[in-house]
Amino acid sequence: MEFTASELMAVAGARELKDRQVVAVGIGLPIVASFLAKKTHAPGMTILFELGVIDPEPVHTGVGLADPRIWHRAKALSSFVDILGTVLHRGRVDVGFLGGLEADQFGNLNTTLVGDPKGKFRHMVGSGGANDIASCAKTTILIMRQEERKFRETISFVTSPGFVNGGDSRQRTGLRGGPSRVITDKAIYGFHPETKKMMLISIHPGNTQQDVTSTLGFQPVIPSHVPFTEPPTAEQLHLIREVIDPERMYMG
Amino acid sequence: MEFTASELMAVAGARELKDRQVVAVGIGLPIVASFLAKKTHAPGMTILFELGVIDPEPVHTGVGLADPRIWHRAKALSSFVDILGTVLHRGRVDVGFLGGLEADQFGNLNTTLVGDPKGKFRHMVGSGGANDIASCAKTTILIMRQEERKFRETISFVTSPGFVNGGDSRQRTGLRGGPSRVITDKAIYGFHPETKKMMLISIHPGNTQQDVTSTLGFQPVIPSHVPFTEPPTAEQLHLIREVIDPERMYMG
Amino acid sequence: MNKLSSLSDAVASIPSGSHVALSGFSITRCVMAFAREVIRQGIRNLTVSQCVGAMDTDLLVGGGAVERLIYGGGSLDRFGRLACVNAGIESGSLRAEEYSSLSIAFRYLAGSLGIPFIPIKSLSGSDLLSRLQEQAGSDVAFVADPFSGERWLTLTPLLPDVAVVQVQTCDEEGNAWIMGPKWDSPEQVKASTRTIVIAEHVVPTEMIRREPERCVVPNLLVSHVVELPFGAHPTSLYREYDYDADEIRNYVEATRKQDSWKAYLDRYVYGVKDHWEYLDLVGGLRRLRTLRADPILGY
Amino acid sequence: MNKLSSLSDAVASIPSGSHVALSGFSITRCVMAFAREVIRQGIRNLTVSQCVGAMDTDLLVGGGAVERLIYGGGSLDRFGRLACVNAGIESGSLRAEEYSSLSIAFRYLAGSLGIPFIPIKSLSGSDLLSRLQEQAGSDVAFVADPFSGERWLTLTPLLPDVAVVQVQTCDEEGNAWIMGPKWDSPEQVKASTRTIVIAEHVVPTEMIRREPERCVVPNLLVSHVVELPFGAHPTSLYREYDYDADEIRNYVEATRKQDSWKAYLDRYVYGVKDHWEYLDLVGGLRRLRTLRADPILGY
Repeated sequence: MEFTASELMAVAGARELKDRQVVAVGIGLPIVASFLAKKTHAPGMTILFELGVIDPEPVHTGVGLADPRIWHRAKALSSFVDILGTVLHRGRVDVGFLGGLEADQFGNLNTTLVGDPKGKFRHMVGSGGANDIASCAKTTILIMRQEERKFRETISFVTSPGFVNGGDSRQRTGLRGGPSRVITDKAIYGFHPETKKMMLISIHPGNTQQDVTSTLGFQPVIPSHVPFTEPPTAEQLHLIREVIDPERMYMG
Repeated sequence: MEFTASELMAVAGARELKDRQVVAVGIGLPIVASFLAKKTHAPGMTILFELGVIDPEPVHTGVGLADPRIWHRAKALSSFVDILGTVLHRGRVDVGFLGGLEADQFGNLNTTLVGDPKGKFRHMVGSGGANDIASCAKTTILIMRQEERKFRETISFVTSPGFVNGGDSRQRTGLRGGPSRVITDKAIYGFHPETKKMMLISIHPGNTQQDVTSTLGFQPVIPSHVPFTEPPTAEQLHLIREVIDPERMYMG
Repeated sequence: MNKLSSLSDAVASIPSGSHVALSGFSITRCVMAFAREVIRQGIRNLTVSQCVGAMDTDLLVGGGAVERLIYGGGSLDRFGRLACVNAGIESGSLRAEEYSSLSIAFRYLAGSLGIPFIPIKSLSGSDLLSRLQEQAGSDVAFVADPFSGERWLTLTPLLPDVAVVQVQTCDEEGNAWIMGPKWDSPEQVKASTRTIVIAEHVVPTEMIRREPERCVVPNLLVSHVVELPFGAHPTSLYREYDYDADEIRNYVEATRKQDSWKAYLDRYVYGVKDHWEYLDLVGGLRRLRTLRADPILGY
Repeated sequence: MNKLSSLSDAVASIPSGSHVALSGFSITRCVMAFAREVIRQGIRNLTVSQCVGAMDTDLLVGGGAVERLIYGGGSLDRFGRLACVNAGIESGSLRAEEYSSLSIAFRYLAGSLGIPFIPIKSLSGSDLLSRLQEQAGSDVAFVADPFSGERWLTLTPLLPDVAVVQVQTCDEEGNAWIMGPKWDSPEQVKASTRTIVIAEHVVPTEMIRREPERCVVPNLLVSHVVELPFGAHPTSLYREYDYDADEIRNYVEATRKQDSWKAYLDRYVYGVKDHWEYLDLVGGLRRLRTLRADPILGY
């Protein structure tokens, strides 16, 4: 069955989620990944939106977290302090999804600005809850397209810390957790257990290793054997296309 | 018109309250004083119970703050953190009412134990919100009967601080505010502006200065002229007897 | 996920020595059926915490289940004092760490937020603080405000192993509503590792989704849901039933002497197999229906 | 006490240079009519704070009313970025102190509780923190946890002069209900010296007393109550009306160039005398009724 890169990204995200986990979700592909997991293998998962929404069941897609369409049929509607404070900061979020304008090889993310922060730059959206999720979730999953200049040796601004400078530098900053996966439109990466550098785990069908590495601004760790990413199932594609995002609001 | 000492105490408490003030109230005489003020000269006053009750309008009397009878028709029902945290600790309570087993000349209160805390003692009720109100309200009013051994040179345990050791010792402890009035069944006291010792302000009709001082375990400051306390009005007595406490639950 | 459980299974999930936060306040919303079952099962050496000590805690102490109490004082309102707690404190058999309502609430709040300390104005200048500094020095400490340099008292978070919370309504997953003032329940639940919800009514999740603003306990915190009519008896449950003044007076009377207290436990706790037999003992539906709350007044 | 006020009187109570906390989140529950009136009255040099920057803040910045912004980033969701805020940051004309959602929420929470500092895990290891240490060093500081000795970042409380909060329902005293998620509104209101409530509906206090658990803003915090239909337009108000996508797109389009932005202000802000004329301008009831929320869906 034919599928798009976005569909594979959403499915790969869903596969990382386990039943009964607590997941902090942003708009876009993470919503698709989370609802897909919840509607398939992880019905007991809890989905959180930072502004105070627990386990919604939307019937329409929304333009963002502020859109009441995606709060529909929530079990609880509360507040930032409730979700980001008593759940996330209290250490109860198993997985947080993050995206960004730029990422480096240690999974640090920039959503704040592009250019020279001390000189000429363009300001973008900043953190929202992203820095909080990156700092406090047990693990985070980065979902972003692997376009030119998105994965860079050095990023303009660290909005949300990954493994900081690699090695144990994140722990020395006082943070636990850290990114576990980076899911792009070309491949899936983990992080090397010691150096904490991005490490290729699987390549999406239709791509070569060259396709993958040529669009990164750094050299990832490449194990001797790198399998292809498992393609989506027909059921997964059906759910994405007909149930979760029929208007293709999130899938672009 | 005839009236009891309790009725005069309630009326004296009500007179201390001004319109638009925020008042933290406990069960008993303070409830009568507060509702009396609210039904007469202070309709814009806000009445708080520590467990999360704002501005109730009970139609029945209750056995304590835990009795749903006194939550009736509240405008807001919330929590300890809401009332004692975001109102009291935030510095928004103008007046707190307190009572106790024992008080000393600096308005320190004991509700914890009688006897020798290091030896043989009887444990009573402890603080509840009393210590918090004594520490954080802009002013407090102590209402208690002037029975033998209730007002003592030294009390067994300081549950709720008044002016600590007098003078500026309360401020040096890091606390602002402090008690403004002590209302007993015999007299009303303030505190000397410098020494912070209890100071006689008025004597209830029917008592002599000797009646007043003979039941105190210390010598209060006595100004050259001490007037009699103004008696309750017929309207105040009507409200207490027919509207606020018809079953004489609080007035004993 | 369905977490419906019997009371006995829910109680059996708590090892002796656990720290348990209880939802009672004086004579309202107390987890009385829970306390009776804990005593029956012989669970011991509990640490119990609560902003204002209530009848559930007093019964647990009187039943020998409690080693340590962290609370802000308490009573049974007009009915009397916490006789079992007080006796334990006076004899030294109970380790009681006594705070104020707000200082316990702030300790739960800090626990709920995952912060390691919280500043507070309360306690300073009182013997409560000097006692705590002697007894439990590691939970209270002064620190210089890093911004102004002022000296502030700070408290450690409370992080109970289990919160046990009596509510009016929840679903089988544990999403729960509390009617009336919530006192320390929200922070207790969010500070604790897990929560046992005891509900008068278990309703379909569909109903929970209709009024999501009311949800105080989200199911992600909950390990067990126990549906139990009159689970707070003889204390009250706002909008469901009033306190049973006669039975509270029986309790207070019983606490006056060792003999009568033993007889009380034998009759009301050990003498019944479970909560259903207890309800029969106190008069069954014939008696309990007289306590049903007026739907307008809520009591 | 009746606090009903016109929008213009409520806005006139705010001196230039005040710190104002706004209730918007992206394109929902923004105090848009308030922002338009602030610009019309020529109030300037405001400090504005908000967990997640929203359309109300962007308009105020674009209208020249804001000197300093304390926020956690923000956008207009799919419609675009906060163009006026971003332009101010890029040119240096706006002093922006940029945090994360939780760090602003914790600063409001500390303000609401009257505590002088609050520890947090967020921000460490990021350039957000290093920027704040350069810009606003006095609001972030590391301190040793007095219990474990661990190094923790702490933040100062936010204590705005006024919170301006859009709600669905309140009474004339200001007791207010918020339907939907409340994001930072409860803590903003409780941290601020006083609150201006902007409500779609003002109802009798009798109705407030019927569901006291819903009251998010107690009247003791409130200085003014403004009843204003469609006061959040073109942003949405859950259970009342949807966002007006066309008008948000007009706004975003206008922010692209100086000329078009000036024309936007002339038309939508300066070109109308008050909120009623604004509602006429955007199509009056004929247009606005198409935005009315479906009573089941709430949008």
